[in-house]
Amino acid sequence: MKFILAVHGSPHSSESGEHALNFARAALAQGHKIERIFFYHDGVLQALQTQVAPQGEIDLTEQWQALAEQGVELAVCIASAIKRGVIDETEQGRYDKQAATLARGFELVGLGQLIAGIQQSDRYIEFCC
Amino acid sequence: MKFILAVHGSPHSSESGEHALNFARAALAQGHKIERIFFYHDGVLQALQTQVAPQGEIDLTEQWQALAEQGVELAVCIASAIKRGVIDETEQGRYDKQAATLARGFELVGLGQLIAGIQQSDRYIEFCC
Amino acid sequence: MKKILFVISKPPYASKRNAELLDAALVAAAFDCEVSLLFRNDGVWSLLPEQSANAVGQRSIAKMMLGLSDYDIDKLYVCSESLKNRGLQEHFEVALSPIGMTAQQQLMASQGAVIGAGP
Amino acid sequence: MKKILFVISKPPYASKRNAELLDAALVAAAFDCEVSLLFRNDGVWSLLPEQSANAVGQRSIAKMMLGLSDYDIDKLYVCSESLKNRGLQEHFEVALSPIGMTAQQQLMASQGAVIGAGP
Amino acid sequence: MSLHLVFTLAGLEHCQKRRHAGEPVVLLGDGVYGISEAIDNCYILQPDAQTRGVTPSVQAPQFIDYETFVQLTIDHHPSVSWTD
Amino acid sequence: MSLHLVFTLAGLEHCQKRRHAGEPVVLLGDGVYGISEAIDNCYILQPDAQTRGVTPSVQAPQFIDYETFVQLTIDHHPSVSWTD
Repeated sequence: MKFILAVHGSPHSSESGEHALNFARAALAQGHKIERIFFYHDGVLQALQTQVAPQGEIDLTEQWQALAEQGVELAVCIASAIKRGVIDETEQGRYDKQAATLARGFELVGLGQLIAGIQQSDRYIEFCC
Repeated sequence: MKFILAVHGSPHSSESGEHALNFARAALAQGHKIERIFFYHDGVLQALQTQVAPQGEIDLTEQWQALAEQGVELAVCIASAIKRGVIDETEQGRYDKQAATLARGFELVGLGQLIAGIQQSDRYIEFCC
Repeated sequence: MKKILFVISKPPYASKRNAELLDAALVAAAFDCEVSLLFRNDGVWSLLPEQSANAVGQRSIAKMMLGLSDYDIDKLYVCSESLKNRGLQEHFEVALSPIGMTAQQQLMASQGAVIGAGP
Repeated sequence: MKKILFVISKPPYASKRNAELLDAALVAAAFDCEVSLLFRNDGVWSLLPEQSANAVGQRSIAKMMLGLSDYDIDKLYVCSESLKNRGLQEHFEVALSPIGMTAQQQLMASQGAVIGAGP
Repeated sequence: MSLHLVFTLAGLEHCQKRRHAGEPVVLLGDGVYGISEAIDNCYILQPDAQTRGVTPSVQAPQFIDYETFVQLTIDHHPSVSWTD
Repeated sequence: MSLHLVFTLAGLEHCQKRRHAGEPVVLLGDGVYGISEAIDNCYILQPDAQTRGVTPSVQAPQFIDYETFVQLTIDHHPSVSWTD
């Protein structure tokens, strides 16, 4: 079965990242396909490269990247992302910012990728807080 | 009278930035002193340099910087900030990240600056959402 | 044709959430989905007349609503109880159908996806 | 000596908030403030025994609480009504005083600063 | 005497339970939707009400600007913030 | 038949008002504190309950792992998420 997951919460004031990661792993282990994980609203902050995991805590960014290496697409809503400061090199150039901040493994995409992902999937699961 | 203000909310899922800015301006206009503005919890995201203000909206980062130029100290809790990806050049070097993301006008400080600020002020006002 | 319901259940302005959800609804319509919108709980505050853009110039939700018909989004619902609890009237600048709890259950159950977690 | 009250009124773990507030309380004690802590509403869930660190290894609030006495933070209060509403008992691993609404009003009104906006 | 800053409707409910009668309340942000609840000694931040299309009712609380807001925090102490 | 994912206690209250009797509910995150409310057809995510020190009561709902959680989303459709 094909899933699209949505992550709506930020990494440090919600558990939506942990929930989506664990759900995705369990689904993959059962032989299902994760069509896409879509980061929306404050969820885009999951993709901020400069986060430093507190000592003793698991580094969520590394966990996302491990999932990406398994072929899962980590799609970050570009409209939500740029206002919140998550930008790739193209946006950095366009808005003349001092650095790109999108972590490796994630990519900025339009909202169309949320809708197309829902159209191509059997199930849409939203993780919010 | 001396004020210390606290900002606890993120720029795009709370109004705590706008509230604190307007409060600070009104207090200054009345001849009061803003001892410090302390950014805590998700409030530290106010200091993320790479944010791009949506078209037609006021750029909050510029507003903060204008306040800093009037001599108001914008103090960002370092413990809250580095986990959320708001880092200066020192922290960038320490944690081997690809860029510093702290906007001009803000500085990373310890929690002691919150407490010392409260001790030195007559009023503590907290803006949360 | 995929059926997608967008739920607006929080007040506008304090967060950019509602405006971002409406953006997604417009895109869904452009992708030929069958789009419905449901306003419930504090989301019904989005329907107050006389809203102005806020201090930072954030778009008025009420204005965005007026543009929905351009995208053929006409399945607009509002929870009757949520209006009543807040002393709000059932007439708006856009054509919304007030519906009860059972109709809301059926609306949700008939969707391909329900977007907009909230109260 | 400045009196500072920290209010813990949300549940632990979903957000890092409670842990960050306790960090500030420790610093306030180190700065010779008169520190009080009040647990109320869903903040009282922080007091459940048998909490484990969560999946990402976030510190257990219950464990942090045990360290408060090392900093001479002993003015620990909990809202009686909030416990009762949730069916929780009034005995904990740390010494907390259950107090009613009037005592909470007086506690707040006597402070130099109240930190931790919430319910 | 505490000053209560109320940022949301849920915050208003919790504040009302723990507020000493007579302590003033400022409604701001989404707290302004609480305008219709009859609260004594209540102020409402005008710019936030205007953004939301919240207009004065018959027994309206007093609309204030930031200048008055600042004065309230001087006259009453400490400020206590209430939210969800 | 919808599947309800409940992330907070306030979310649980709102979900219960709008849920069709018999539609299953998964409590996760801070939703697990709702364990003591007698809800029919209710599942609770075990790792989140364990983190919080939430232990089974007498009339406990069924504790599940992520594998079962995935299966529930396959068996019931659509998933509806509830929060504050």
